[in-house]
Amino acid sequence: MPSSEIKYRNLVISSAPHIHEGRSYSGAMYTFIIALLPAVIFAISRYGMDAARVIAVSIASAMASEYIIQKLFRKPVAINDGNALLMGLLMAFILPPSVPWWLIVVGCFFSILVGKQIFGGRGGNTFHPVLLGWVTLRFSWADYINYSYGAINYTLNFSVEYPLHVLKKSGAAAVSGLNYLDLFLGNQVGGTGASAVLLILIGGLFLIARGVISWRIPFSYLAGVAATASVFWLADSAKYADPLFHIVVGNVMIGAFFFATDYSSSPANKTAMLIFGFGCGLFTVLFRILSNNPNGVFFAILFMNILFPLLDKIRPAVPGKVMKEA
Amino acid sequence: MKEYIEYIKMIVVLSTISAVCGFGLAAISAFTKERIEEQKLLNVEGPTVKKILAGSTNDLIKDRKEIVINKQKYIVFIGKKNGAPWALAYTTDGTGFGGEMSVMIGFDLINDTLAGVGITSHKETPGVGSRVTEDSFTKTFKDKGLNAVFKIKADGGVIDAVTGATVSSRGVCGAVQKGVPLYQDIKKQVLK
Amino acid sequence: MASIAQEFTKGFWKEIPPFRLVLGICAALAVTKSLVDGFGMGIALIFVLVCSNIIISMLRKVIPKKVRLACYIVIIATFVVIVELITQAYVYSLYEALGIFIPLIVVNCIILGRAEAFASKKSVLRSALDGLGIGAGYTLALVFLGALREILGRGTLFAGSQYVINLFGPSFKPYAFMVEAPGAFVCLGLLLGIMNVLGD
Amino acid sequence: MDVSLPKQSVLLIKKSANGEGMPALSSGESIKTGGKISDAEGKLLAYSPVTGTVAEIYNLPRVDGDFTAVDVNTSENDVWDENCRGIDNYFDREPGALVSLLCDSGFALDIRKDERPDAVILNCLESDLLVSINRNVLAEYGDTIRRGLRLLKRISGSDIVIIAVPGDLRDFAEKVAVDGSERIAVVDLLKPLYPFGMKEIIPRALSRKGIRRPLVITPEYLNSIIVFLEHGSPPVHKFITLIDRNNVRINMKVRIGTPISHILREGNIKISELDKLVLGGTMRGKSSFHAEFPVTADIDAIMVQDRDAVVTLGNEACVNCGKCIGVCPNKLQPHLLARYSEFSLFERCRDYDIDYCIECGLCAYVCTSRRALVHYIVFAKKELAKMAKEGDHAIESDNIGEGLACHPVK
Repeated sequence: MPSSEIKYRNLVISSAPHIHEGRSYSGAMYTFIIALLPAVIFAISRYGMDAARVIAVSIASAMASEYIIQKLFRKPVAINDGNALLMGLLMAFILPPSVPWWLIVVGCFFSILVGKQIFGGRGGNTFHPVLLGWVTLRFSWADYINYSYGAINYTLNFSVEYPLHVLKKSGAAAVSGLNYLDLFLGNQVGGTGASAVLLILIGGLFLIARGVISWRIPFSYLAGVAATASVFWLADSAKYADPLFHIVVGNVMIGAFFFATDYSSSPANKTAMLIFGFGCGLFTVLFRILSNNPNGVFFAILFMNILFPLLDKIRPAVPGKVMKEA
Repeated sequence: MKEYIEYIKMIVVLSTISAVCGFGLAAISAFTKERIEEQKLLNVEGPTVKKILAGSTNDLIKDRKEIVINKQKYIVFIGKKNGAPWALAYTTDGTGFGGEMSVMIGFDLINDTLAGVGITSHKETPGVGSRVTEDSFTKTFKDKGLNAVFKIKADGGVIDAVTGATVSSRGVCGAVQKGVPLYQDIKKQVLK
Repeated sequence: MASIAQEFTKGFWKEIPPFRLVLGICAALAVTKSLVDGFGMGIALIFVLVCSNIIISMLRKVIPKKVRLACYIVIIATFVVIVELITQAYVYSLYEALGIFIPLIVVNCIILGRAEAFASKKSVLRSALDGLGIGAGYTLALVFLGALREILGRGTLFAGSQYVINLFGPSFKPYAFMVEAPGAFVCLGLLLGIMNVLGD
Repeated sequence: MDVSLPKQSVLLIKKSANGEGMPALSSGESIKTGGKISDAEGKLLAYSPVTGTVAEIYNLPRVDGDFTAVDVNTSENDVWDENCRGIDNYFDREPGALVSLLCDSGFALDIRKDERPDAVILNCLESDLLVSINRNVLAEYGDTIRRGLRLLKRISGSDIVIIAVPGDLRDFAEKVAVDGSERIAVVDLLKPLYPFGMKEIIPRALSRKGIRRPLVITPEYLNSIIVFLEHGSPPVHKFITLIDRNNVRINMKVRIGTPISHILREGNIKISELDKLVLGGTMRGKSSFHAEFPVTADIDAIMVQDRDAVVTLGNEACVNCGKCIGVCPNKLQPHLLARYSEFSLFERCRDYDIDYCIECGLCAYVCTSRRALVHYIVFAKKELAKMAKEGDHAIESDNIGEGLACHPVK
């Protein structure tokens, strides 16, 4: 029948495949957020309204920044994809509960503008936006985001001395008295939510179980931390802390599961993921031990973020190619 | 032939321009030399001198003397109270962690003691070695007699090293040690 | 053919060096910690640019093509050394603040760029105006960048001169990141982006 | 289920690249079953599956190219064309001559003199998700396929003949593999996973490793080769799976050339606006913009997708999540290929081995950003082919026919 006589003309045309697994980007983002919820509850129960305030301000300013910038850049507004919400939540998690509101706003705005939208928005960021924002805060207001200073005004049943500061100042003997299980359960000073190490770990495992992130980066990260710390520890156990200590304190867990695994700023090839994670762990410990700054996680991740496009060149051989060439 | 003329032209033009520029620069350099030196003294060593020889009533930069000892030239600043010299200061050098450092030593002419020490230029690590420039370190030299052992305590001297900046502290001490023996000669020449 | 006035005014918007031509970025990033530093650098550059443009334009028929770059560099270097000596002798604080960047004016692409692209082809008057305009545009850009970074990073204006103004009072906690080196890149990048949005 | 002969059939004849391929027919002419309906040779050769009179001849664009369509008013009684004769003693002919004879008749067998296949693989896995025709094919054509395997073993010169089947077709495969007391093939049970059924992948899925250059063939295609050799014309029927909007499947035996609208009517499926009609399975099928296309030999399934179930794949930015890399059977980087294609960096696509993409569709299936990855990749491939042609380095496609009962297309 010639096409002029054909009856059904309004059928949908699209390329293959005609089905989809069902996941979406916003779905992944909201899964991230769900994985962080236990730590949110933990933070609010420990620091009360201050934690709620930090989280609320952070989320609100991240989403507002996203909206304003997308309007200004004349891009479709996509604040409901959950990414800005996640960025805000992560920013709140790594700041102490006592930070002033304007600091959070500046940090979030910088994160979204320079960290995310300048690089082209979703999927374009080479660095983790939140960490980029955090770095500028650290350059400018180091005292405000100091975890020890931040915890002074709360009645806590543990020391307000940041374990890594203690390690840096007084050596391994000073931290050997700490109960690692206690630290692991979240009884340590740190970010509003990031100090809940156990809950962060559970959230991370949940993400892996849901298939949102690959196990490769987080576990190679932890392996990198453990391996590097072990080398130092075995060389001089009086001077350097043991690997377990390095894993349970100071943002390693949230860094491994939530920051290093950011889609756009981490490699996608499997081998590259392992190297990336291990590199993050290696540099975390090196920064902690060799630099003046006791906290190495965020700088290590940012540093590896620079390397990731290079690492992503490591790709497996195409099996068909091998076959044809042989 | 034409080629050669071109080459010669190139050589002539470039040489002429270079020569004119060179002579011009030489003239300007000669013209500004004195002023630049003064500015340098005023800005680099001036603040340190003023601090070390605090209490002087004269213009410290203007009242300076150039003194040659062992063929080496020293610029000596003379502090006066009511027209009479009471102290002098000059610069020696030592080696710190980051390289050479210039240390100015002030002497009290009346008691023959150290009036003070100041670091005029250095390349130490900011925040670590650079702490030797702070008053808390330099004031330990003040009022020490000339026979004191200007070494850090770890080396058997009398100076407290800055924690974590042993090498830089050593550098300052070395400069002082180098400077003190010159004092008597310089004093003689200054008061001549 | 562009009118004489245009040779001067183009430097302010159409060909404003760091933003439109993306030239002289090295100095623009390094010396814009405060408005005054930026201004000083700009003035030094105007002097070198105008003088070298005039001389090169005057000599444009004499200089053989094959050795032109060598000649330009000699002339430019001469003026740079003059600037260095003069700032050292008369405005020592500025000399300290600008540091290595005064000698580096020699390799600032703006100057060699204008010499090659403009002064070697146009009349003395036009070249002088071009140098003045481009130099003034560069100064304007540095002043703007310096002011922006100073306001955000220190909360002051005109720091380094005796007219220093504290904009936000003592309770202001400056965004010190902006006066650090990475802040310079971020600021310049944002301004470049804004310039691109605004268009010609 | 057997679909009845429609009143009007549509015969598709693929046009060659230079637009030739008009059939040697005119309106009102009568044609007979098994008769040649095009003058072309080789791949473009076509045979009529029906008897009837030509009603109309026109151009018909399909997603994968331009075709000449011939509407035929069919008659109930098949009359076989008198030129349609089998080849005597074909089994004893010289292998090279047989291969070139098949090629000249429109079949493509990837057997070259210089590079003999090291194994013959009868690929009884389905070509796509939701397709389930091979049970019927093996059940109905078992004897022909056995003869075909013997023939292939002879002309390929390879001792290894493997029948790759999913577990539930084991009995059929065993029947095919054994001829009297002689076993001509080994049966290899595979998990019925996608994309094992693709000829590029199946050698890797086998339990026997180290096969480098296999001859992979589907049972239906093998059947059609034997039918052609024995009767002078390929089979006129095709098995298809009809998939309705609830993914309920009916296997059908259809006369080639039957319009899809006729099949939908017989299968009791209605299609309305904004639904999707897919010719082929869910992963690789091509959507059609109307239902008057005929069944051709390369269609294994017809799927109707409800307007609410239609998946929209778009061009949202890639977020580099790495899912596509994880599923790619050829270990490619589909996200990079698509990005390079999106920004016209086709040469980079080649550097990233785009030629080894088999378009299985798994990357787009898992894509977090729901990007139309396969679409981008296919586009880049076409652009590269165009560039190669323009640069006068036309590359001979070695992608010759597999899986198609050769009638009348290919």
